[in-house]
Amino acid sequence: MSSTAAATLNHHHDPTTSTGIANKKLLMWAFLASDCMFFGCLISTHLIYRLHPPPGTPPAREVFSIELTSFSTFILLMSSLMMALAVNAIQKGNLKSLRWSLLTTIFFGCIFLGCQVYEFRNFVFEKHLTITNSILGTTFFTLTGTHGLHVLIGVIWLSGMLLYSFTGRLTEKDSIDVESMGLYWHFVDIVWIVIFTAVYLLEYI
Amino acid sequence: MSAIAPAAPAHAHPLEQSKFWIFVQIAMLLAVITGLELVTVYLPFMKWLLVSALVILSTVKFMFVIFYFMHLRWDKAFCTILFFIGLILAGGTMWALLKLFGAEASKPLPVTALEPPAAVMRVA
Amino acid sequence: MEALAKTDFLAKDDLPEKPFVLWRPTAKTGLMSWLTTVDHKRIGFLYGISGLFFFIFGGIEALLIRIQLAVPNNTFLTSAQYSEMFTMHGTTMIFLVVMPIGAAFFNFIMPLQIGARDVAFPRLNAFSFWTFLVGAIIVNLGWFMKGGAPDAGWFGYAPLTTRTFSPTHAIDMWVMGLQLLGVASIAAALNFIVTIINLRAPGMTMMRLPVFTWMTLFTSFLIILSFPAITIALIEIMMDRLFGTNFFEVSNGGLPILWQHLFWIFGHPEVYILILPAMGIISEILPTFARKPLFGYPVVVFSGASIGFLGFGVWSHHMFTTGMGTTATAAFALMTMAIAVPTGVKIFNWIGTLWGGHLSMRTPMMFALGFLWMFMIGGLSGVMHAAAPADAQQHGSYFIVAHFHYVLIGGSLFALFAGIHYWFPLMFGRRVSEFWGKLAFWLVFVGFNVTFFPMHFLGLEGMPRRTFTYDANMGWNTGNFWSTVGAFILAIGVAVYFLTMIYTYFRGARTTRDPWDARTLEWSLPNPPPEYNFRVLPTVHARDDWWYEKRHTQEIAREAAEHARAEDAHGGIHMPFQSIYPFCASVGILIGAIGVAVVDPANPAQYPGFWGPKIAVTILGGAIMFVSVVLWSLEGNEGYHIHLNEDGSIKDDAGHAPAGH
Amino acid sequence: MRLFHTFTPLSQITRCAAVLAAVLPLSGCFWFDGPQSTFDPNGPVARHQMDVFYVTCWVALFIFVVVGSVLAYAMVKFRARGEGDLHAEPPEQGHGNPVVEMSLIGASVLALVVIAVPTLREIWYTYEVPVEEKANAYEVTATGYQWWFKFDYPAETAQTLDATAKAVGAPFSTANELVIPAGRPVHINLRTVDVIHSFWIPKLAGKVDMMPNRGNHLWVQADKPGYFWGQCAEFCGESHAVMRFRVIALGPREFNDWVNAQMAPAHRVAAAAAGAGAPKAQFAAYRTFSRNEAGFTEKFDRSPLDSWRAQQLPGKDEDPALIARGRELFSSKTCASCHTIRGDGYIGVVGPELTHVGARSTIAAGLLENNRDELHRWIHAPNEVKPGNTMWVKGYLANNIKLTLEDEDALVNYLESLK
Ligand code: HEA
Ligand code: HEA
Ligand code: HEC
Ligand code: CUA
Ligand SMILES: [Cu+2]
Repeated sequence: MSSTAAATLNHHHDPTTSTGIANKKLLMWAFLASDCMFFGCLISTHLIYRLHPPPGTPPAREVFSIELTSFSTFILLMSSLMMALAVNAIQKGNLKSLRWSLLTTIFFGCIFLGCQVYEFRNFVFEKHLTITNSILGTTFFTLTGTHGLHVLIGVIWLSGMLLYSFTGRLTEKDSIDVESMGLYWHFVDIVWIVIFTAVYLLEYI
Repeated sequence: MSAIAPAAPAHAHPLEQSKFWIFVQIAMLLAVITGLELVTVYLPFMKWLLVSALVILSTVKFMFVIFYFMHLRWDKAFCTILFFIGLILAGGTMWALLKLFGAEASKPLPVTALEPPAAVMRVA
Repeated sequence: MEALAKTDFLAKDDLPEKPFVLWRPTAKTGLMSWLTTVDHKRIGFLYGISGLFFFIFGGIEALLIRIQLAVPNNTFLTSAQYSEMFTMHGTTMIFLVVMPIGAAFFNFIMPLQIGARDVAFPRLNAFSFWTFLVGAIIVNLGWFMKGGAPDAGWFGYAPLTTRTFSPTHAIDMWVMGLQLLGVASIAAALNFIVTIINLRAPGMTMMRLPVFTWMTLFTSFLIILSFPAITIALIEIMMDRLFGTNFFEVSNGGLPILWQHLFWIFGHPEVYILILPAMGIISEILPTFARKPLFGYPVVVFSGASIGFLGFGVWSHHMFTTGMGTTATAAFALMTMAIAVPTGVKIFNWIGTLWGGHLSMRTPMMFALGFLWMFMIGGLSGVMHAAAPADAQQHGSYFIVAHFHYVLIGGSLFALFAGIHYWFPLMFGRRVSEFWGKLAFWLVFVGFNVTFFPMHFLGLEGMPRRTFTYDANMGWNTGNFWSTVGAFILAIGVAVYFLTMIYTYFRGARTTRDPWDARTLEWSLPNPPPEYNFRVLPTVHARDDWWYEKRHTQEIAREAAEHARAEDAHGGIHMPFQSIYPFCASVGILIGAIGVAVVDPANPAQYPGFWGPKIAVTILGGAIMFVSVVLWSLEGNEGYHIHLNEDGSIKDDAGHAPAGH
Repeated sequence: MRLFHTFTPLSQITRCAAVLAAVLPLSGCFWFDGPQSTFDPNGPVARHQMDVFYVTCWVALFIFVVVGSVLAYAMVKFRARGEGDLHAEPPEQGHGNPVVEMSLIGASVLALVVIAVPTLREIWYTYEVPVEEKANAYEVTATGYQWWFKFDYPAETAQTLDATAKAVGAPFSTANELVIPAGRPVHINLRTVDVIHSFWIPKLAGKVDMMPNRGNHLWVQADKPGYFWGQCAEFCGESHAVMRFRVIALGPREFNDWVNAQMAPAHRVAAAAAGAGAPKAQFAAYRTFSRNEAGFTEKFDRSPLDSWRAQQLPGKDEDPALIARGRELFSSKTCASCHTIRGDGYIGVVGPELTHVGARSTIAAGLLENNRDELHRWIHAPNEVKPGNTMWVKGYLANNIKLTLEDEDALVNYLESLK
């Protein structure tokens, strides 16, 4: 590691590894490849059951509220932007900017979660779509809930990192930690891009 | 990836500076595309056209995020390969599953056939 | 030398003091050293021992099955017990025996083959092992509970596994256990991928990797890409069982066939997860004992990749009888046949390796040649299943049982036995007796064939699998009888094999470095290998690098001396600190999993809908895990330096003193 | 510690050993023509499937012999002999030969084409009744239950009276014995009411699963009249192993007679005859059985089709009073809540229809021969015969059914009279 402490860091090359890709980054990308299969199967489940909905299934478009979902989609996109800026900041060693970016990311993440909680409550209590009363509810809540769980984990991770940045031990050298966290966060975002299209928008066609 | 990669070319500092604006612009673009998608679903066109439009639009969003926000564009190609292995397999599997379940043989039974046939009372 | 310290840790020398909870354990012997170890060799050893331990379990279950089936209308086991036996036998053998023994080799051998000092994430590696153990415990918990052990078959087809048809906790434990085994496998596989891609010694290009390392890489890819499918399937069945969702609830439109698809999307790659490491081992052993490089190395590597890739496109061949329709059936039949081509390529290249060699018939070679024969039979019967119309008669019959035991035992297990025998001198510095080794081989070989060959006929004569009894008039008596006899011969063979190993471990003749005159880097090490593996990281010049080094000793010695100086100048050999937190995290997972799978909610009559105890235990486990993970990340990936004396022993001054002493 | 406390005594092992020693010399007797052997196809579907099997088998054997010979040759020819050879200079370090490899790949592909062609052809052939035969096809519906099969005959409309004495037509149903016309394609719809089962008549056709929520089907055709064994082939719970059934293929006349007999309501033994014969007041002495004991005699097994025919004939020595008592017990002991007996007013749907149970050659899903002893064995302790079965768990245990030996005798006589 000592050799990397040179004046400027090249964040896309880690000389201690055979390929020049940092171990943590490689780990994260491999994990995300795996997560593609994870969400792929989960989304498939939902779509398969949408192919031939059993009679009595509530019509999805009457349950969904596309305005709310578009709003939270927008929020998640913006959080992704802030995350990208956070990575940029730490790579320049700019802790202050990092903190602000992280805080905003967390804030947006929380808004997204809040919207989701609101949406779920609304579906259950107003629209009478529960996880048990129809297959639509089952697959919908499981899919979006699992995604929400990913967001929640992301928010916890981000918050941890934010706290850690105050210990003074987070430096430019550790930018890879922030960067792999960022990869995770962006991935959660792109999964939502797919869900937004496949689960919500398609119902309106 | 076959050999130890030589040290990357000199540090790309000008690029680092401009990344901020790249990111902001992309975020705006993503927001716009999302808006477009929202409009698309209400358009009175053929279904297949709308579906393909949606697929294309979200693919574009997807690609922007992974190549810019997630730095694939600036990173070693191996990261891209790695991720695409998963992405392609997942996509292929989804496609196959939807085909399989969309096939005629996979239509679930109509509900009436599910109930055990009622006993007919027969009095001789 | 840039690539000196390739693992992701920082040497502790220049770091500030840390609070009490973040102390790093330093015990090198005793229980604590095992619980906190991050050494890939020790972890490999742990995997191996656990795998062998469960092998005895799975084997005893198999023997009980065989006793029950020895004669028609037998009453040795009840039907319920029999179902538990084959379910646990299949689950144990696949997830708790072949996979962990494979992982043992990945851990122990692979880093040595690529010239690394450890895997990329040593603590994650420990976590993988402990979580594997937790999963194994959870799966087996049922033996000690009222509800009994899992009993729905190793692929647990819904809706038999839903609450309606399996109301006890047995299935909950099966589901939870597999879930954790999946987590453990994925974590381990990610680690191996990064290690192989990133921690290769200088000069170790991808096309110089030993084939076993290649197969480790492919297997790891298969793991990370196939396990998510079963994870989803298990989540869905778990939701159905716990929260009453409708994934497989037929009355609300659930489609049980979805379970089959998700399971086999995982399940078929899984069988290649079981065979690819075996093929890697064989590709190491044959060249060594033929004293010739592997025939057609790039082709063998590429065919490994194609097997892995094609393996994702054939899953429905397990579902030919589910009425998928003609087109789907035809497509999957053709895809399945296509896999025979790359597999055949491997067989041909192995024969090519033997051709023109000097075959020395030592025990590992015997097992390897046994593998060639037996795997060929199993593979060919696999191709017979691929012909879907013929499979309509074979599916669910003993013909299938014959097929998969030929590939699983004749394939995977033979290769693992060969590997254990082959690397035993390296791992423990002792040599296994040839006489006892060969005796074990012949017993296993004969016993195996006597057990499973008749099953081909049994299946074609219509004997269904998973049946606890059969009538005497079906023409199955003789076949079953011999099968049982064979199983006992096989058991004796296995016993001889392991007793020999145990004896050798304690009493065997000491052996020198590289007793087989082998070809790959791991044999350049003294045995057993020191904790830091390589005194100086090697520079790789050729594909079979050790073979090359043995023929260019002077050049290598010069290089090594240079590197040693450079490394010393960098502060010596970097070693990662041990850590207790991976273990703690797994303990948390254990508690949480027990909460989810075993603990009952409070008496619903008294407190309707109150899930108190269940939630409390689950949360407790989750909290322990969470805290451990936080501490794990706070303690940082630090390490220490060691400096070596001339003879390779560790100088105990420099930087070895643990913090706080 | 559930594993350990229910093991039956070790004497079982001794018994095994003794039987094994006896069985040994018999080896090879049954290899190819056992009742479920796929080597003995009795209809076009099974025959076509067997043809594919033989193609794959010969190709596989051929490959095995060729590759095996080369391997064996290499093992012998290149083996190092003696210690001296081990330390000899290593052989030439050859690395491969692209020409050889490519041609072997080509050869493999060729071999696979040989398998693939018949495979594809038969996939389509076995899936559905050929078009030119469609009109001639007979239709039945098989429904899997844990652990028995129900067979409905939608083509046959039985004219009966309903509760309001109005004439209605409805298809009849039977259980566990599928009677089909020989020489005609039979299209079987496959349904299940609970878990996955698989419908397999090895001599007539390969299996197709009964999937919940899916409308699977299968077609078979028996060349000539015959009696065939069937078996559930997908693990479906505790009694999967004993979820069997029988298929009886009949010539056109006989099949017609059978259909007509089935359409009639339950047979009644004329009470008038009662005075004449000497009624047997005491109940028969029934055998006792041990767990898993085989449920049929050798005589039955030697000519099952004849046994089936014999079963169709009206019963002898029937005791009308006893039968009437059985009929009464059938409802008072709540049997009627699960079983239908047309004509006697019993309309349960949970268990097999018993209207003509006396005319079946087997009971308990093909497991036991249908005679008084075995029938008694079944209603005496269904769980001994089929562990965990519904009749025991949801009937005997849940309804707390207690039968005396006299009750059982009456029920046996009643059920046997239902020809
Ligand atoms: C180590 C594990 C392993 C391996 C390697 C394989 C390898 C193969 N398997 Fe097997 N299989 C299992 C484990 C494995 N299988 C298990 C556990 C089950 C049962 C699961 C259950 O139901 O419980 C199963 C079930 C199974 C089925 C489902 C049967 C059914 O339930 O109806 C099928 C169907 O196609 C199949 C096919 C194949 C094929 C085509 C291969 C091929 O990869 C084989 C390729 C090898 C060769 C062909 C031999 C060597 C090649 C040559 C000598 C070259 C020339 C040959 C030709 C050109 C043909 N397997
Ligand atoms: C790698 C995997 C693997 C291995 C190694 C084995 C090994 C064996 N298996 Fe198999 N088996 C499966 C995987 C495996 N199996 C799977 C996946 C299934 C399907 C399950 C399902 O249907 O769900 C199955 C099913 C299965 C069945 C079918 C059950 C049924 O469908 O009803 C049978 C029947 O004979 C059987 C037998 C055996 C035998 C005799 C061995 C022998 O090789 C075992 C040899 C080992 C020993 C005998 C242990 C030796 C131990 C000692 C010597 C120690 C002795 C110590 C004391 C007594 C204290 N197995
Ligand atoms: C809970 C419902 C239930 C009750 C009550 C019940 N049965 Fe059954 N019966 C079944 C089921 C289910 C089967 C099929 C069992 C199997 O083969 O797995 C069956 C099978 C039978 C059979 C064999 C039918 C065949 O063709 O294989 C007979 C005879 C029979 N029952 C008689 C009786 C009698 C007599 C009684 C009353 C004492 C009775 N049943 C009570 C459910 C019930
Ligand atoms: Cu029904 Cu097995
Ligand atoms: Cu498979």
